[in-house]
Amino acid sequence: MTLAPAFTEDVSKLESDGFGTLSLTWWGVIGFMLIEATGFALLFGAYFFLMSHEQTWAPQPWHPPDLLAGTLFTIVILLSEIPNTLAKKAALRLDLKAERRLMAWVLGFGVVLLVIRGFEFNSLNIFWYDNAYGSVLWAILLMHTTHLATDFGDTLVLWLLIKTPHGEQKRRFVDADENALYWRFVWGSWLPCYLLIYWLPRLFQ
Amino acid sequence: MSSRFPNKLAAVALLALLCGCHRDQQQPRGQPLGETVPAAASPDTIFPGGATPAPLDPRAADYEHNAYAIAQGQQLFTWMNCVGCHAHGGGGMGPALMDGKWRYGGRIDQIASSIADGRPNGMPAWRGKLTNQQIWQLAAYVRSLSGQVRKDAVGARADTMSNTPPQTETIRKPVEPADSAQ
Amino acid sequence: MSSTKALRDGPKLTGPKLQSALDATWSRPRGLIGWLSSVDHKEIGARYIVTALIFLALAGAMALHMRLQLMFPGNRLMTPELYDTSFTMHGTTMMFLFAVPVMQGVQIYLTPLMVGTRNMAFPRLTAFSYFVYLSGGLFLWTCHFLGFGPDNGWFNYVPLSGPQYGIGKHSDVWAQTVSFTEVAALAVAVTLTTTVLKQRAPGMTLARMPLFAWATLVTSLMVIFSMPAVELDSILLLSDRLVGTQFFNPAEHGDPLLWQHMFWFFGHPEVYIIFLPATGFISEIVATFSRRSLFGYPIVVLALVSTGILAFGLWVHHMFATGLPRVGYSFYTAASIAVSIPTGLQIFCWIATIWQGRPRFEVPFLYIIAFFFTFVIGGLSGVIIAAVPLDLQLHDTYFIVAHLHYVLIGGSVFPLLGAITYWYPKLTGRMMSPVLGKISFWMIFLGFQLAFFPMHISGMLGMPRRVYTYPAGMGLELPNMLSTIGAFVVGMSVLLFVLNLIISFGGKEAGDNPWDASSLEWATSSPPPGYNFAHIPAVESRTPLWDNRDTLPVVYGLKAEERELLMTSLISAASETREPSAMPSIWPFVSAAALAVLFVCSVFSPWAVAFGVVPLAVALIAWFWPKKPEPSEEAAIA
Amino acid sequence: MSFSGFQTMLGADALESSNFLTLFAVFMAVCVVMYLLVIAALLIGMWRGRSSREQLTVESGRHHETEPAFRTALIGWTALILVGLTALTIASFFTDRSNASVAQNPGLTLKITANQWWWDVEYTSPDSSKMIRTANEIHLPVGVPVEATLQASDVIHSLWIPNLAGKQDLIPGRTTDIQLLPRKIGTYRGQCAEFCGIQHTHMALDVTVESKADFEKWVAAQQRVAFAPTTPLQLAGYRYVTTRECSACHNITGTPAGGTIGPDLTHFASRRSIGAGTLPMNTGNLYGWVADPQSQKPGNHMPTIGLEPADLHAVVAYLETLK
Repeated sequence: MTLAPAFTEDVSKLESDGFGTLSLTWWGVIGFMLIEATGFALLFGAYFFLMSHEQTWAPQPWHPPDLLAGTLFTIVILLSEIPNTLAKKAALRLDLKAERRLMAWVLGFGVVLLVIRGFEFNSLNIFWYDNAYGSVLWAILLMHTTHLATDFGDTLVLWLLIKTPHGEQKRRFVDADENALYWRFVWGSWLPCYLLIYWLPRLFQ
Repeated sequence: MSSRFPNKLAAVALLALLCGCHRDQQQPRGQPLGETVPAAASPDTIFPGGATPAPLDPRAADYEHNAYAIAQGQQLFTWMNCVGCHAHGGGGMGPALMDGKWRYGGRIDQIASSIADGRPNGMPAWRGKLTNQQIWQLAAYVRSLSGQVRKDAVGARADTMSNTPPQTETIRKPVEPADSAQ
Repeated sequence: MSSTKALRDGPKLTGPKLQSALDATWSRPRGLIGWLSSVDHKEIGARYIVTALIFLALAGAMALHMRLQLMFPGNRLMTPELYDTSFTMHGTTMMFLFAVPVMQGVQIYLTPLMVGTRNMAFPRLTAFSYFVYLSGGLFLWTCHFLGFGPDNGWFNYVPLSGPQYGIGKHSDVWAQTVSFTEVAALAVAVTLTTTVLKQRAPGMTLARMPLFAWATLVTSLMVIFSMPAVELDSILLLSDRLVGTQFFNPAEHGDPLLWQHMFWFFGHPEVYIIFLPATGFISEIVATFSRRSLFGYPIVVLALVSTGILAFGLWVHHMFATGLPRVGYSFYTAASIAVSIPTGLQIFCWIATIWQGRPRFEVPFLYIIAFFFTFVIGGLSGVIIAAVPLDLQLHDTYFIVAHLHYVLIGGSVFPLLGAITYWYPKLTGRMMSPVLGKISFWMIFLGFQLAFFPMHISGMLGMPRRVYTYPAGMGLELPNMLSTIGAFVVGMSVLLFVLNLIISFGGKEAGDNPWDASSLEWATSSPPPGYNFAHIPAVESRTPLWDNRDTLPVVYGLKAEERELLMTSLISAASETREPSAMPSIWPFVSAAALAVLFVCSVFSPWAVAFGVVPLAVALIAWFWPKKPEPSEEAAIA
Repeated sequence: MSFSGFQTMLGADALESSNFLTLFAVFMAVCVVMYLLVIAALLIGMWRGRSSREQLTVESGRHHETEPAFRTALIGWTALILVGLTALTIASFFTDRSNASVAQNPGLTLKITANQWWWDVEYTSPDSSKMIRTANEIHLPVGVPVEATLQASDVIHSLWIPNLAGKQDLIPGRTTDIQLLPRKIGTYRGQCAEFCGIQHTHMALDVTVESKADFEKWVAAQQRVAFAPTTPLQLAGYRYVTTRECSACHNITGTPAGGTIGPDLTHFASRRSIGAGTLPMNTGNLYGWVADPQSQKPGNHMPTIGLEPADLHAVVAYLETLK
């Protein structure tokens, strides 16, 4: 005895594929960013927990991590926000040609960043099996590297997709917009990592 | 289903699963009571070149890649103060155990007989101080120091100061008898 | 794109013609490939529930085996190794493979129906999560039968599970199983949160949402913030055991308590993640069988939210005996006692609803009565062990085993059994037999008391947890004998319940709304069609079906030839946009298989993480890549 | 089924365990009252539903209405819960303070190190010649506050003597402590309460609370060096134990056996149990244990040596002299 429908509102006029909070995948990206942010927060918590046990943080003998690679990485990743923001605006304007060019720029920055990250690993001056300090340093760096690499992969796939005829659909611009949002999370989560790896132990010397 | 399923990885997983089943077998009792180390495997059966060494002792299979035996051996290595002469495998008064050189043979039964009967230049005989099962467990651990043991049967580190790279990272050293001229 | 040309539901296209068009759009290909590529939340939810119940039976059988071992002192039925791996598998399977997945399974099945939408927000992600969960369960039990299942307890404390004392691959298997189940649970939590927030029927404001949907929202947010803790914990343990990092090595600046802090930061919210959905079941069942809307709706919602928040501040009460500073303990005593206040208010509101209504004593309602009798004992024993001086005596004894079973079985499994009986007609279109239902109810209720109440006594008589035997002469013989008998009565009642489930496939026809309930899932047919609602309903009150007896207000205008659902605003649920919904695809299954290979092989060699990522990336790209080249709107990643 | 309560938290034989009982009684009283209230409300609520009175249900079209009395009832219930729980929290804090008072001036200090599946007990004292080392057993003078510092050498254990006090974990890399103030003379049993491996079940320790005089006598006995063997059988046992496998792990003060891995056997025969509470101490059990410890306590670190019968008789004869 399914109830007879009483028609009240016609929703066919509503547009489809909205940006930001009007898109389901935007909420999905926010959900995953929450999960990863909790992961980062817990890893920082572990860092401070291990630190709280030591008389001198960065247990001796301690060779401070070289600042060059890390600082260079931080500068370049912050600069990468410029093409990223422009790409986000282009997506909102549904400007496909600009989007393809700017996303290429973001990918270029991504490659440079991945190369610098390679140097960062051996500028830590410690192995992951030396002590808990070394382990947690490597853990923070590796965790951020997985985020950097996966987002680079996402951007690359999206870039290849918008070069195909699929690029004309509005859906792709919504994806590009959310991809740019996630890139902000990647460099946003790097800043505390940078401080904990490179600067906090130096404060205690 | 059209999938580029990596068969190689699946095969590895299946193999790892199957051969895992006896890796963890715990034998608290060890071999039957009254068993002794075969007298035949004494140092003089080892001579350079030519003649083949004695056939491998059947018990080797129970100890060589058995995680429980290696872990007990690691504990005994510390308890019986082997560290005093051999350090953590790097050697000190006693010879290094992590390199591939074995003056009295690198096979597990030869190492067991080195422990049981002792060796000149200061290696004490542990027969009578340790049971045969403990001697074989020590031999299994000593073999793992030079990377001879499968990586999934070895613990990466001990709950002690980290003195060597993780055992799961040690590269397998080729086993070659040292020149007996020393 | 011209929207006029597309066929849309509405006054001109309704009834059987519309239903046949929607059936074609929302059906999936037949056969094994079709089964593996299904994205229908009803199919995935049912699979979650059935798989979780199978794991319940497996873990339950192990519990009976352990009870036989503990029937009398000095028993040699089980070797110590078998007993250790049995209680570990029992705990791990019950917590990670039964409790959370079954609650999420019911949430996946019911949430779209209750909030009035056609599918989950991310259908393919839900399918992916089921296959990851299934492979995690298979991995754990395969390793158990191959002889290296986990054997250090469901909490796997370091250094016993560390590289030196955790011999062989036992602890790695535990840690990797946790990785599987957490990935699955987190994925489901994200998609449930988005569904509840953005896909409610127009007019279903936050104040009109069913309480089960509120419980789903709060539980999913708790999953998002708590499960990364155990995921990270098991990754740190795996790296300690595989590549020799020093996180938990006390000799190299590490700390065994880091494990406990991170595990219980997840551990305590986990038990509320298992309990809160049950409060959702209770609110729905009490309202329906008291024939009235729930008393104090805002109180219950605030109680849910405050329980969810407070749960994150209690974890140290699991560590009262570890010698941390006493001042800190006093804070956690107060917080642990305070967390019982919101639940006390919920109980008040349920009883007030019964008091002002006219209760009908059907089987689901019986389970809720059993909940009151059982859970309140568990809650009060919880208040007792929240006090430090009491917990120092009671911690890690059978008093705690009694408490946890009272709050988990009494608090979650009883309402779950009531919920299964209550929503079974909606899932299958048939009623469960009330006679068999009542017999299995009384058996499980009385069997439970016989099994677990004596454990309070054996705990206070000095029996610690996780001992495979106990000496004679301590007075433990009688309580353990009673517990064993009770456990077998519970075992038989579960068998009877499963029998009832199976034979009721041929039971009485149920129709759309057999219980004359008030929420939206009873507005569609039983079992619901692939698209759930021909027209998306519009809601004007908390009890839509009681306030619209003959006609159901609906909105119209969604496409019939493409999978489309309606998105509404966060608070007031006003219609916002039409969002395409994902088509069935095999790639979530392939991605789950690739992830499973990566996880399993990384237990044996860390290089598997590097090599395993390649097939995983390929599968994910194929999952994301849109299919039809012509420019019609096509769902992307969903 | 003799019930002598030697390992139960219901035996208030020390300050902390009697505090536990009084606080437990207070909590139980409040909880039982609350439970009866909830169940009574539930039963009355269900019974009212059967009466003919018109209820606020969907059948009567009033399913959204509520009786105003429930608003005040709700506020009353919340107040009742808050008052009850606050009272319990305060009671808990006061008990905490009373328990902590034991720690002020310990008359006796111990150092307990937990190993996989046995307890290493040391009576520390500034004069090292007075120090005692024993295993799986503690003797305490009644009425004297005791402070034990706790350490673990391998995994996490938990020292729990229910008749005397709550449990405290022993964690590798950390030092925790436990305070005891025994009040009643008697023999009790404690057990490890944190899962620590395959033989977690058989990791108990015997606790004897005795008068000050008896305690002094026991301490004097423990400080003595091991007795010398007298009969030829004991001499053969002595020769085996101090030269063969036993000396690798066990220490017998005054003999060449100096192993520190296993329990100290200097006064082994004076203890009440063998194998950390696995078997009560008598000749038959001693034979069974020495011949094959793996069958009594499978998986523990004492290997089965496979002694010849003659050696077995000699070893047991010698061990029984170590009073």
